[in-house]
Formats: sequence, C-alpha cells, structure tokens
Amino acid sequence: MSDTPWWKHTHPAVPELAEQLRDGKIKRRDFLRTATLLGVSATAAYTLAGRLTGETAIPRAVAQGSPKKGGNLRVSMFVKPVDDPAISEWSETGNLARQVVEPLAQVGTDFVTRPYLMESWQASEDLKTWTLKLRQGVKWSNGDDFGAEDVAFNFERWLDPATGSSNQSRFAGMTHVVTKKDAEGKDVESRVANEGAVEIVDAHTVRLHLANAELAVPESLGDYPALIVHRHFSDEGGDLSKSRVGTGPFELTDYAVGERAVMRRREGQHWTGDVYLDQITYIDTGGDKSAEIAAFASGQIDINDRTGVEQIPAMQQIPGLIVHDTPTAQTGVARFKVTEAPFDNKKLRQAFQAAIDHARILDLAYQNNGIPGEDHHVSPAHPDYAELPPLKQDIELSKKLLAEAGYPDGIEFDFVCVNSPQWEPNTCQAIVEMVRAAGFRLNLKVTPGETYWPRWDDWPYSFTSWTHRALGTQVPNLAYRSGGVWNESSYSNPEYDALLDQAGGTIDVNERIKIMAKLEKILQDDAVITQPFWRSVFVTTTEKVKGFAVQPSLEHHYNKVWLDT
Amino acid sequence: MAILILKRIGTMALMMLVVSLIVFLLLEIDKESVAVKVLGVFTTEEQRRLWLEANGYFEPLYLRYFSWLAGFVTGDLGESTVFRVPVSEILWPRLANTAILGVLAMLVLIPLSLLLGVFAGMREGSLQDRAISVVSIITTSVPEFASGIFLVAVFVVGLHLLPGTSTMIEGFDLTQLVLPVAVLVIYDFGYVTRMTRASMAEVMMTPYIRTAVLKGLPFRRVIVRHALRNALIAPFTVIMLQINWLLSGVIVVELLFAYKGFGTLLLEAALNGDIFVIEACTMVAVFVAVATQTIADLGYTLLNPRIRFT
Amino acid sequence: MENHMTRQPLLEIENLAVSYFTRAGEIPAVADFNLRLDAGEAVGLVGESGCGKTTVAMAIMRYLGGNGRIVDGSIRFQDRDLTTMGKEELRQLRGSAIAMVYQEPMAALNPSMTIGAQLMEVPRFHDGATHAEAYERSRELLADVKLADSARLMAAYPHQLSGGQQQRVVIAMALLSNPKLLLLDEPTTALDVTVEAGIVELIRELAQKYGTGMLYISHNLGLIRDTCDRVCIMYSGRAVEMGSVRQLFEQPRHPYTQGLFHCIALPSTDKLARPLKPIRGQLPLPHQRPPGCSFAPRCDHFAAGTCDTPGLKMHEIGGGHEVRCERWRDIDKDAVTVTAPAEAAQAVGEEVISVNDLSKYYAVRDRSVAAMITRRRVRYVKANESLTFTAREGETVAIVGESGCGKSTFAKVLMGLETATDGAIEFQGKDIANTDVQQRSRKQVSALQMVFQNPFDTLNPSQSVGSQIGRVIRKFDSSTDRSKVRSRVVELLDLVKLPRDFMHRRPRQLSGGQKQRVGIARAFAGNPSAVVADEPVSALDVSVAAAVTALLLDIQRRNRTTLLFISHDLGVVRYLADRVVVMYLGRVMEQGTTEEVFSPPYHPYTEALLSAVPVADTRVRKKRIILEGTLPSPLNPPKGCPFASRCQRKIGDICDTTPPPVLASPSGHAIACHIALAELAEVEPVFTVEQADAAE
Amino acid sequence: MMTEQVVGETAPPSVVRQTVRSIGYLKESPVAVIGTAIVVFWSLVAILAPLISPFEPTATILPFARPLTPAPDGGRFLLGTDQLGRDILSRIIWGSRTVLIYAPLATFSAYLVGVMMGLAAGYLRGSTDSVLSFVSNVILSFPVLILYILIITTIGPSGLNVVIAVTFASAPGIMRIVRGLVLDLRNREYVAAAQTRGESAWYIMLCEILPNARGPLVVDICLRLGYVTITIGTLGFLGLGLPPPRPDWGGMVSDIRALAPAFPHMAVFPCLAISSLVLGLNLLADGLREISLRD
Repeated sequence: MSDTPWWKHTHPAVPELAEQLRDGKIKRRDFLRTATLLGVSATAAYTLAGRLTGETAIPRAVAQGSPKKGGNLRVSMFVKPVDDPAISEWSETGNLARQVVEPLAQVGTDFVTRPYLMESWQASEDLKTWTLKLRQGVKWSNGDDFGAEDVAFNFERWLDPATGSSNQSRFAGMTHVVTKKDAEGKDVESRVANEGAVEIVDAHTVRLHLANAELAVPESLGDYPALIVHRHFSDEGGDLSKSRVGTGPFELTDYAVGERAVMRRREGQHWTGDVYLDQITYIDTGGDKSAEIAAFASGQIDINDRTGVEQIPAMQQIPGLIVHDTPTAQTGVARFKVTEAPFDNKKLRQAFQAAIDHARILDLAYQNNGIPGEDHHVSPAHPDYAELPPLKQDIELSKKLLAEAGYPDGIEFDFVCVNSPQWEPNTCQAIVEMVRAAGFRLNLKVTPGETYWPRWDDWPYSFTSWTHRALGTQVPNLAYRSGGVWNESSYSNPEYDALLDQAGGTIDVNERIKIMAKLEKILQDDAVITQPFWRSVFVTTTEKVKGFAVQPSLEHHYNKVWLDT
Repeated sequence: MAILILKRIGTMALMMLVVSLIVFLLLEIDKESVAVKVLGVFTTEEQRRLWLEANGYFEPLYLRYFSWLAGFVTGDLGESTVFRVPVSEILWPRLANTAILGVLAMLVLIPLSLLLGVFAGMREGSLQDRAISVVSIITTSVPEFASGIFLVAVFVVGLHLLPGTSTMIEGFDLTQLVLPVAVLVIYDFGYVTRMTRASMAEVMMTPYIRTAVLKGLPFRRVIVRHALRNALIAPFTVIMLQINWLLSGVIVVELLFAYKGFGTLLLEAALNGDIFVIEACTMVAVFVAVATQTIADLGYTLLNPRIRFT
Repeated sequence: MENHMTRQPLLEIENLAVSYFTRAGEIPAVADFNLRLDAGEAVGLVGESGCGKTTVAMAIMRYLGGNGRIVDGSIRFQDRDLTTMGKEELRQLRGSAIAMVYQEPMAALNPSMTIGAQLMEVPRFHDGATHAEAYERSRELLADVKLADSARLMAAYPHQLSGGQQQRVVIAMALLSNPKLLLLDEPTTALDVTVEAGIVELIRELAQKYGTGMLYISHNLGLIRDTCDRVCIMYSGRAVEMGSVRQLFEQPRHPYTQGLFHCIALPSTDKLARPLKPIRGQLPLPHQRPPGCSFAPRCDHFAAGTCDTPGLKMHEIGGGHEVRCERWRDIDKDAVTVTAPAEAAQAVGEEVISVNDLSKYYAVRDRSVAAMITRRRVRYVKANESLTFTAREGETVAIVGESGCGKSTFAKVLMGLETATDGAIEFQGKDIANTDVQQRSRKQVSALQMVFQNPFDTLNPSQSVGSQIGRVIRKFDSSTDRSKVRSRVVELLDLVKLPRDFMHRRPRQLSGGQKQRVGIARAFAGNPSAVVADEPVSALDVSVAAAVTALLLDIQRRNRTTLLFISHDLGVVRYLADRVVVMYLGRVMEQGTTEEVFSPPYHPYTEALLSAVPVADTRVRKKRIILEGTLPSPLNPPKGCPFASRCQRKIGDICDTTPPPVLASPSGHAIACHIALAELAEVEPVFTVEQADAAE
Repeated sequence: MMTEQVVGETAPPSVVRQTVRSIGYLKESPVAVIGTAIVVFWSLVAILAPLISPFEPTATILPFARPLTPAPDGGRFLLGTDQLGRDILSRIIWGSRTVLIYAPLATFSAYLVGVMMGLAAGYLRGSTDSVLSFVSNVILSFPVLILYILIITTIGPSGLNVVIAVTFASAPGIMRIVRGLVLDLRNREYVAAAQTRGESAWYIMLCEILPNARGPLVVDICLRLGYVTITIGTLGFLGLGLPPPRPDWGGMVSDIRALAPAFPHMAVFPCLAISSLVLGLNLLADGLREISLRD
C-alpha cells in the first residue's frame, strides 16, 4: 500500500522485538503485529522481518496481472444507513462510508495495522502519549486541504457524549467522568473529554494525551467508526449521505437505504494513486443467503460483503466463483456461569471439556475453515499467544470426572444460543451431539437475538460469539477478569487477574508470552469455556474481480481492485 | 348505495381504530422494551430513561396512544431505528414495489384461475375437470418457499434463463419479476381455481341453468350468459381476499428474491425490532386488507342483484 | 270424451325405460312406460315422490343429468324420435315446440338477469326475432299471464317478484314460442293455496287459448281433476292405471289408486263419515322392488303366484281405461266401502289453553335516510295481533292460514321460545305468555309439547332415535334409571307403531313418515296435556300423511290431549278439527266449530281459501274465487281490515279505513267483517255435491 | 335420501363398528382414499420413528453425503446427509413427529376456541354475536403471515408459541365457519324441539348443534391442518419457527436453503415430505367434501 519511509524514532521496544525475532524467540507474525502497533511502518516491519528472518515479506495483496481501468463493481451487502460514521454500529455502514471518507490507519488483509491518512504514528514509552503525523497533500473533495484541524475536530466529536460514538470508549483514556444534576435533581454521570487531550502540534501533526497506557490506539483509529470526516461535517448537517465531502476515491451518487448505494469515482487522481473502478454499486440482497447465491448464479453481482460458511459449498458449485478466505481471531465460546450450580462444580466443567473434540466441531460446524480453539480465548493470531499442549478428547475421562462430580448417571441442562448467524446454532448442535456420549444431555434452546442479547451475560449456560481484538489480553480483560464489563461467566480468580495486570504492563513479547501461558493454562484448567474454533471469514467474488483479498474485519478496500472484462 | 358505502367506510374506520389500538398496545405497552428496541441492547438504563423522557413515554398510556394516533393520521410514522430515516420515506416506495408485484401476480392469477375454474366446473366430473383439479390441488400443497427454491435451482442455477434476484438495481426489469410472480401464482391459483370450479359446478346444477338449457339455448350462450355471471360472484370475493393473502405471500417471495418490497421491510423490521416500521407496516397492511374487504363487499353487492335491489 | 284414437298423436311414448347409473349400480327409475298425448290434450301424471313421474318429463326433454340414461323404448314427438335425435335438433325443439314449467319458480329463474332478458331469449333464439320484436312479444305475454305493469316487470329481477308472479313469468317463458307440448312439473307445489288456485286457473285458460298439449305432473289428485282430461297413475316407476279423469276418479280399479283416494281428506266430507284409510307399508326402494307387481307387498288383494310373476302388463278395460293389475276383475270396483269404524265425537273437557288478546310484535330497525328524517327508526312487524281463542281438553283446534299469517309465531310464543308483546296465554291456570321456556317449570314444559313440520329436520341426525326419545324422558321424569328409560322408550315406539329396534337407528335410516312418528313419540313422551302440531304432514306423501294423521289423532283421543293443529290444508282440517281458527296477517278472521267455519256464513277470506282447495272428487262442484293481489307487508299493514286489499266482497272505503267488528253468533262462531252476518249467511256454499246418491 | 337399508340390524352400533363404517365410507371417493393413505403413512412414520429411523436424527456423522452414500459405521444414507452430517431420512422421519404433533395441536387448540366462539355467536346472537364477530373481523383483517410474525416476534419462537399464534390467528376464521353453520342449524326443528323442552343453551349448542356441524368442520380441519403445516414450515423458513435441533421440515429447508442449488437433495426431500403431507390432507378434505355432497 503506502510507501512510508523508515521512521527513526520508533518505540523503544522495537529493537528488542527485532532482536527476539532474529533469535527466533518470537514468530515473524508476532513481531509484525506488535511492531506495527508500536509505530513501525508495515513496510519497514516487513523489510525488517525479512532481513531478520531471511524470509521474503510480501503482503497478501498480490499482483494479478495488469490492472484494467473502468467497470462497475456490484457488491452484495446490506445497505445500512449512511449518516454519521462516528455513530455507526455496522461494518456495512463503515464500508459504504469508507469509499467516501477514510481512516487515519488501516488494518491490512494481513492483520497488520498501517498508517493511512497518517504518514506514521509514534507512541511514548509509557504508551500514554501518541503523536500522529498526518499525510500531506491529501485534498478533500471540496478542495480543502486535509490536516490536523480535521483530525482534532473528529476527536472532539468522538469524545463528546452528545455524539454517542463508540469511539468514546475506545479512547476512554482521553476522557473522565463528570457528575451532573438532571432536571429532577438526580445525579447523572457522563464522560467528557479531558482538557487538552488532543493537541494540534502543527498543521499535520496531532498529539493525543491519554490518562493511562493504551496499546491499541492505531487499531482503534483503523476501526470503522473512526473514519475522518471534514471539519465542517457538523455544520453541513452531520449526515454523510447529504454532505458528501470526503478524501476517498468515490462519491455517493445514488442511495436508498435497504436497497442500494451507488459510488462513482471522483474526478482527478486519488492520493493512493490509480483507482481502477469507475463505479461501485452496493446491492442489498436482503437477509436471505440463498438470494445472494442466486444473484451470483445469474451474474447480477460480482462480489459479496461476506460469505456465510453455510454458503460456501453452494458457491463452489457455481462456475466462475472464487471463495476467498482469511483466518481471524473471531470465535464463539460456550461458557458456564461458574457461580451457579451445577456449573460451580469444576469437575463437571472439566468433564465437559474432556468430552470435546475441537477439531471435529470445527469440521462439522464450520467445514474446517478455521483453527481449533483451546478453551482459553487467546488466538494464535495474537502476538502474545502462548502455545499450550493440545487438548484431547477423552470420553472415558469425561465420564469419570462427571461421576466424580456427583453425576454418575449423567446430567441434563439447558444450553442457550442465538439463532443467527447459522454457524452458531450449528456449532451448538455439534457440541450437544458430541458430549452426549459422555453423559451430558443438553437441551439446546435456540432463541432469536432479541431474546438472547438482553440477557446474554445472564444465562446459566450459553454460546456467545466474540469478535477479534488486537492483543491476547484484550478479551480476557473484558470477559474473564473479576468484575470485567463483559464477564458473562462471572469467573473470578485473583491469580488470573494479577497475571492479566502483569501481562498488560509487559511489552517484552517473550516475557509477555510466558505470562500468557500461565494465564491461558489457568482458564483452560478451570474449564470455564468451550471454545470450539477460531473461525475464518470468507468473501466470494467472480473470476473477473482482481486485486482482491479478504480483510479480516471484512472492510472493503477497493482502491486497487479492478475488473478483468 | 351511497348510504351503504358510507356505512362500510364507517365500519372500516372503526376497525382501523381498534387495530391501531391493538398494534399500539402490542408493541408499545412496555416502554422499557421500546427503549431497548430503539436504542439497542447494550445501552445503559440511564440512556434509555433519558430517551423515554425525551420522547414523552412517561405520559399516561392513553395520552401516548392519542399522540401516536395523531402522528399516524397526519402521516408522521416515526423514524426507523435501523434505517435512521423517517418511516414514510422507505414505506411508500416499498409499498409501491409490492403493488407492482401484486398487480402483476393478479394479472396472471385472475384470468388463469377463472379460465381453468370455469373450464373445469362447466363439465363436472369430466376429464378436463379431473386434470385441472389434480393440478390445482398439487400446486396448492407446495409451500412457496419450496417452489421458490426449486424454480431458482432450475431456471437460475441450472438453465441460466432468468435472473436470480429481483433487486431492480438497473431500473425496472420485467424478467426479474417472472420468478416471483410464478411462485405467487403457483401457490395461489389452485385455490382460486378450485373456488371458481366449485362455484361454477354449483351453478351448473341449479334449476335456472336447466331452464336455460331446456329453453333451447346453445351451450355457449348458457355458459356465457347464464352461468358465468352467477358463478363469478363467489370467486370475486375470493379474489379480493387474495389481496389480503398476497400481503402475506409476498413476504416469502420478496425474501427469496431480494425484492425490495413491503414484505421484506416488515419481516426485517420484525426481526430487528424496528418498532415504528412494524407499526406503520402493520397499519398499512391492515388498511389495505380492510379496504379490499370493503371493496369486495360493495362489489359483491353490485354483482348480486338479489342484494342490490333490496 | 272424444275418442282419442282418431286424433293426431302429439307425443307417443312406447316402452320407455330410464335408469340412473350410480356407484351402487343401475337403478331403474322408469320401466315399461307407455303414454300417448294428443294435440291440445291435457294428461295428468300422478304419483307419490320417487315414482318416476319427473323422470318421464325429463326423459321427454332428454335432460337426465350425467348419470341418467334412456335404456329402452322410444319417445316420438310429432313422429320424430326424441331418443335418437341429434343435439342441435334437440336444442331447436326445446323451449320452442316443447316447453316446460317447473316446480320452484324462484329457482328456475336466473337471479342475476332481468325478467325481460330471460324472456326475450326465447324468441331471439328460436324465431330469430329482433330485439324490439322480442321485447314486444315478451311484454305481450306477460300481459297474457295476467301480470299487470309488464313494462316494469321486464326490467325487474326475479327476487323482486312474489312466488305467484314468478311462476307466471315461467309460464309466459314457456308459452313464448307457441309450444305444441307443455310439460308442467308440479307447477304449484311451492305456492300458497290461494296463489295456486290462480295459477291453475291461468293454466287452464291458456291451454284452451293456445291449444297446447299438456303433461301435468302432480301428486295432487285434486289439481289433476281441475286441469286434465286424462290421468296416468304411476307407482314405483311404472304406470299402474290410466284413463279419463271421470273413469279414474269414479271407478278406480288399481288397488293403489283406490288406496290413494282413501288417503285424501276431502273438504267436502266428514271425518266421522269417511275416515282416512292409509295404505300400509311404504314405497319400496328401486333396488328392493319385488318381482311382479311393485305394489304387491302393500296390497290387500295380493295373490301369490299371480301378483309376483314378473312382466305384468297393462290391461285394457274399456274406453281407454287401462290398469296394470292381474286381479282387476276380482276386485270389487266399489271396494271403497272398506271403512274404519266411525268414532263418536268426543265430549270436550275444560279449558286447557286460553289465549287472550295476544299480540306479538317484532321490532325492525329501519336504517334508511327516510326513516332517519321521519324519526321512525323502529318499526314493528305485527306478527300476531289481538289473538283470542280457547282450546279444551281432548279438543282439536286447527289454526289455518297461508304462509305469513302468523301461525308459527303464535306457536313460538305458546311454546315459550318467544315472549308476547301484549296479552295473555293461560295454560293450566297460569299465564305463560311472558314466561320463557327456560323459566317455566318442568311440569309446564312437559305438559306443552310440539310436533314439527319438516320430517327431515325434526330429528337430530347425529343421535339415535332411542337416545332422542330417552333424553326427553330423562328431562321430564328426571329419571336416570337406564332400564326404566329404556322401557319407556319401547313403550313410546309401540305407541307410534314403530318396531322396537328402531331405538338404535339413526334418523337417516328412517323414512319421512317414520321420522314424523318418532317426532310424535317424542312429543308425547312427557304425557303432555296439550300438543302443538305445526303442519305435521304437509311434507309427506299422501299415503304416508294419512297414516301419520290417523296416528296423531288416535293418540290424542286416547290421551285426551288438547291438539293445536296448525295447517294450511283445509281438507285435513275439516277432517280432523273440532274447532277452526282462520288467521290472516296475524289476526283472527273467523273462528268457530268446524261445521260453522265450513259452511256459510263465511268470512270472505275463509270463502276464498275454501274455494282454492283442489278437490279430488268429480261429484263435488266448487265455486271459483281467485284472489287478486298479494299479501300486504306485515311491516305496513292496512289500517282497516287486513284482508281489504284482496277481498272479493269489499264493500267500500270502510274496509280500508276501519278495523272490522267481530260478529259473533251465540254458539261462539265469530267473523271479523264489516258485512252483516245475515248477508254473509246467504252466500252460496263453496262446495255442492252434484249427485245425491254419493257412495257415502 | 336414504343410503342404507332399513331392514335388519338389531344390535346397537358399537364405536368400533361406527369407525369401521366411517372408514368404509371413505372408500366411496378414490381421492379420499389416496389422501387418507398419505396421512396414515406419515402418521405411521411418526409413531414408528424410533423403530424405522436408520440413524439418530441429531447425530452428526458425515457432512455433505449425497444420497445412497454408505455410512462409516455401516448402513447407508439413503437420502444423504446435511451440512452437519445428519442423516436426512432420519430427520424427515423424526420431523414427521414434530409436524404431526404441532400442526394438530395448534389446529385443535384453534378449534377449541373457534368452535366455542362460533357456537356462542351463532346461537346466542345479539350482543355476544356482535362483539365476537367484530373481534374476529379485526383479527382477520390482519394479513395472516403478518399476524404470525407480529405474534411470534413479540412472544418469541417456540413450539408452544406457535400453537398460541395459530390459535390466535385461526380461531376467528373457524368461528366464522362455525357461526355460519350454527345460524343454519339453529333453525332446525330438532333444535326447536330441544328448546321447547327447556334444554340449556350450552346443551343445545354442544349436543344438538355441534355434532351436526361436523361434516363441513371435518373438511375444514383437514384443510386447516394442511395450511397450518405450511404455516409452520414457512415460519421455520423465515427463522421464526420451531428452534433446532428438533428436526422440523420447514426448518430443515430453511437451514440448508443456501445450499439448495449445490446439494438439491438436502432441500428436495424435506420439501417433498411437507408437500406430500399437505397434499394428503388436501386430498382427504376434497374427498370428504365430495362424499358429503353426494349424500
């Protein structure tokens, strides 16, 4: 993508990382991920990694012949409302907006976060101060220059509680809680931006001041609510479908929510160079996945937003279609409410764990498109992942443990899961069938999201899907720390919490991995969750679509996509 | 007649009022759930309370109902929580799309089923009667989702003859409506055909047809002049009721073919808890149903001199 | 009587056999049927339901439905064989040379076409008339069938006409193309008796005027006597006797024909002098017909070896009189004297029911604009107005009137299904006019029971006979002892002369007469002191009706039950009633003993009713009074005398403006009329017996 | 018209004989015979499911097997397996249980309510009739699938709720039919006879009127069973039906519909199952109507 010169003032941890990489103490992938997060440019990281390991580092977006100009890329996707990217809750909204306005950073198809509207970022040693060096020469479509003022304006909006942006919690370190009295005199708490949290250093440099250490700032800047709008966005109505000023290569020309969105390439050269497509047409084919297949079959679409794993076999049967995939740290876990009987019985949970064959579930429910899980919610895709001895299914052990737990005749309980996407109930059904042999008689209760989500952290035993996060500690912090905001299992273990704190403060990857190994082992041994697999995501295209690769968050990076007609 | 029309319209208004009350109570009596639906599951109680306060949800229920109703009557249908636009902005175009689909389906369905029905009922028990009856009973037994899947498998995936979805992105395209209309007609024509057949057969048994035959009229004249008019009174009502049914039938078809109509709007709204869209869609659907029922009643009166002249 | 052999035959039916083909196999409906009909001649085809008379007519029309077929014989019309005729030829004949009049005029007319359109089709399709010609001819014929305002009628729909008017339209339609042959299939059965009289009169006149040959199908011998030259009696698919009206009515030869005459209550005869003698047994089903004579199982003259040999033929017995009976020579032709023992008139007891000034109004909400303006939103149908009469123990009181006269409403009030608007009904010393049946004591309810009109409706089809009777017993005796209930059911079945195993039968396994017997058993199960019988035999065939009537009277006499007999059939009423109440438009016109009512002085309405009764007795001469106009709407009854609008003896405006006084004789004979009693007394009696030497 | 001989037969007919007779009755219509055969076939399949099902309906064995593929532990997947490796034949066999439990249950429940409403409205008339008729008109004015979607999304999808929804949505239609029949039957003289002996309104409705309305109602029950079957299938298809893993024909089609173009066997057989059952019920209704018209 962008060719960023080597930034001299890298994070102090980088040389150390490089050393570890060279010594083979960390994997190349881990190095890349951590290094880029700390401010090393991707190219630099790749170059460095290549130099250090002797491998040739080539990004996944490989050349596929010589690009042709022109053409209309027809994309099947839910056409969600495009109003204010900052408050959007849907990746689909982000994908529409992304063609018009652009982020400061972008997570590439290889999981690596790169500067986008920035030339580079630099974090302080304590990870509390982040300096963003903005790209120069980028123009807004109305002719204005893109600069620090725009970025500051966006941060201001994100952190303003009135905006209601999810970015406020992503950059929680830049805010503090205030208490106000409402009309009835009751105390109302809300978060507001810290004084001086965003500092405009010069026209193309912005510095962020955080109250606490935060490693994931670049990834947050690459998330879909962090698309940068023009500084006059609010004055022009705060609605992207009306005020269509952007830095992106396309402009929104026709749009009907729920039906279609048409993007036409803007006049002039985009700052990333040639953009091949003349037009992108987003077509909403509705919630029925078979409609999309029919649309592919009759040549009505060229690419879809995402391909459900259940669609793949059908897609593969249609000539001229290619199913692209990429592994992710997205997963789903079946978790016990460990504070509730009978799940407070550790033996019982371990018996359950012993009855699971993770690879088999992956095969049945996800057609083997992923990596088997290890019941500790840290992904091999994470830089700080520590490899543990693989889990093995052992029905006899399971039976024995179950008997020891006080259920020699087996046990029956409810298992709640949401009805869509379909891989979730499928996974649950595979689990139910699998553990039956060990004496677990599970009553699967498949409920609609409307029933499931209001009580999602309340069910005694249920299945929840989790999206991927940059670092191995992030999900455990949310989900398994005592009193964690999303601690659905109510797991509480001071030792685990302490290790989490320790890992959070450890930048040295090897050190961190050592801590992570303990952390992972604790959760695995406590058998709080069954995590069947880490799943891949898929996108289907026709053969005509070139220059495409799946981005793990399913972002649509179409600048270099072209149609081979 | 004018009185009758006024009376029917009065009944209709009363009906709509009651329906509106039901819809309102069903969806809005629990204001907490309204807030959850509008603001999302992950909002705090505080946020919901503020929203409820701002939107007047702490008023007494009957006041809420009246202001809601007033909004409805004046065309303020609220805002879609999923689409974040006023409901009327999406509802009317979607309804128009469904109307196109519905009218096309009716244009195929009505002549087809009346023709077959009359043809079968004309000579009850004949070979043509048996054949038509068998076909119509079989097609009626196949659910729309099944015939839809098969038609797609055959005509789209297998033969590449027809477009698989009907999103109408490149503008109106009649070929995209072939399969949706086919699915609707296949499921429904059997019913109307059978009703027409039964009605025709019954008329053919009546003494006045005997009178006409024994008057020495040619068979054609007996059928066209004497039988048809009487035989078509019952199917007329049935056909008008199909409009009500069509509002249901389009849901499956629109979903299957990604047609941007009223049915998918309602279904998606229902699945996403898009409460104001559900309300508006339901009210519109019921209005269409009640209106067609009213028209059916009035038409029945017009068609049937026995009622018209008493 | 001319010798028909010399005349040109119009229709000749030879050896006709018609069968219906069902899943059960071939069902012969008509067999070995011969008939000759000359131009201008009227032949009556008589028989009870299921005898095949309508099949004969439909065979002539070649309209036998999907499963009927002519299996043998020929039907020659003007020397052309209809049975082999091609479709187009047949079509041209239908409706032009041969036309038909049907039983239900309302059903025979297309409800969604105007009268004019339906009439005009005939000249347009048969004579190629222009629209204007067709219109003119149709309008003329409407005038011919005595329908006033023919232009307006042309634009009217059938339902806007009364039954009598509809039948006139059907007749006009039949006559439009000057048919040579007119088939009339029970053309007056669905009509009220006074309307019937008008239609019969019209048919007779028109037949003379147009010189049309007529085949008149009826179950009513009285009507045949009034309209036909010759008669053919059918029984079970075969003609059993044929001859001129006089031959057949005066000297019936076939035992079945004789039996039929014994079943008819003639208004000119007395029940004590000439009791009804029902034919025993019942009509065999087509597939159960005995070999030989079908009537054999019911015949008193049956002789084994003679009557049960197959292939019995008609025997000519002179003058064109034929009979299908092997033993006709052996049967005494005057065998009419076989009479049941005459029963003495019974002494009547004390008053059981006393109706006093009873009125029943139904409120009708008028939602028209006119009503809103005049603020007369609620109007009343006066179904009963000021009824006053009594019934004593052991007495039979007949309530007579045409449909819509309020007799059924009265029955409902009496039974407690409705409550009275005004007035009182004293029953066993208590006023029950305003007591709903639910509020009445069990004793009151069981003491007042009812026999219903429609035999096909009177029993619950989904319960066995025994359980239906048993329910009544349990209800009234509150007896739950199964064996006691059962023995009482058996007792009741014996009472109505039904086999005991009928207890387990379902109603659909019973014939109409048997059902009506069960209905009677049910009514008498609680030992009632009064029974209301609402036209109990009007839907039954004559031979069955006679038996049921006789049974009812028998039980009534034995139990000294008060019987309120509601009927429109004056013949039956004369035969069985002690006292008669004549009603018109909800009011009592005349009441008195049977003798008083059936002889002058008559109320003009009674007089008209009596004259309308067809009499199957050639010796009786009958005065003809044809009532004009239709029944006024009960919503808007005349201010004065309700009968004024149709009265043949109307004396002036007083009839329209002033309600008539009730003229009562000391004996209790009361007439509501403006004409003085003395004047009415001088009216010529309706019936006069021609020959003094009548058999009785 | 009389259909049976009047002679003979002295013993009271037993329930068994009555049943035998009513089955014999069906023979009069070949259509009814075929319909009955199909319905009986599926009923037997449902009853005998544990015996005839070759595999556990929820057992995940071998995904994406085409029909006739041999199973790893012996046996054969006659109709193939689905994406989770479950035997389709076994799922159809067990699915017949779901369908033949919920459709009749829902129909029965709707009938219970509808018949009571119809009897009351048609027999008692007056304000009872006005109120009940208005209520039913209001419910019937909702397009039926919309009503189902509203109810199910409000109370959530489950077997019980499907029954509740069907009851709510169908009872008014049943009420109309029953009311019409009652309006006719209430004028019968045997009803008048019951009234004149002072029977209570409910006795008359339930014992005098209802049994005689059964002819048209049986026909309607068959049609409605078919319709409810389709409805449950359609709700399953829309994702509002009976939740997995209990096999349910509509749900089976819904689950794999994305795969239908590639693996037609996964869709064809459940669709055939549902269509054939509905066809059987429709034929049975048709035959019953034909027979009733003949008498």
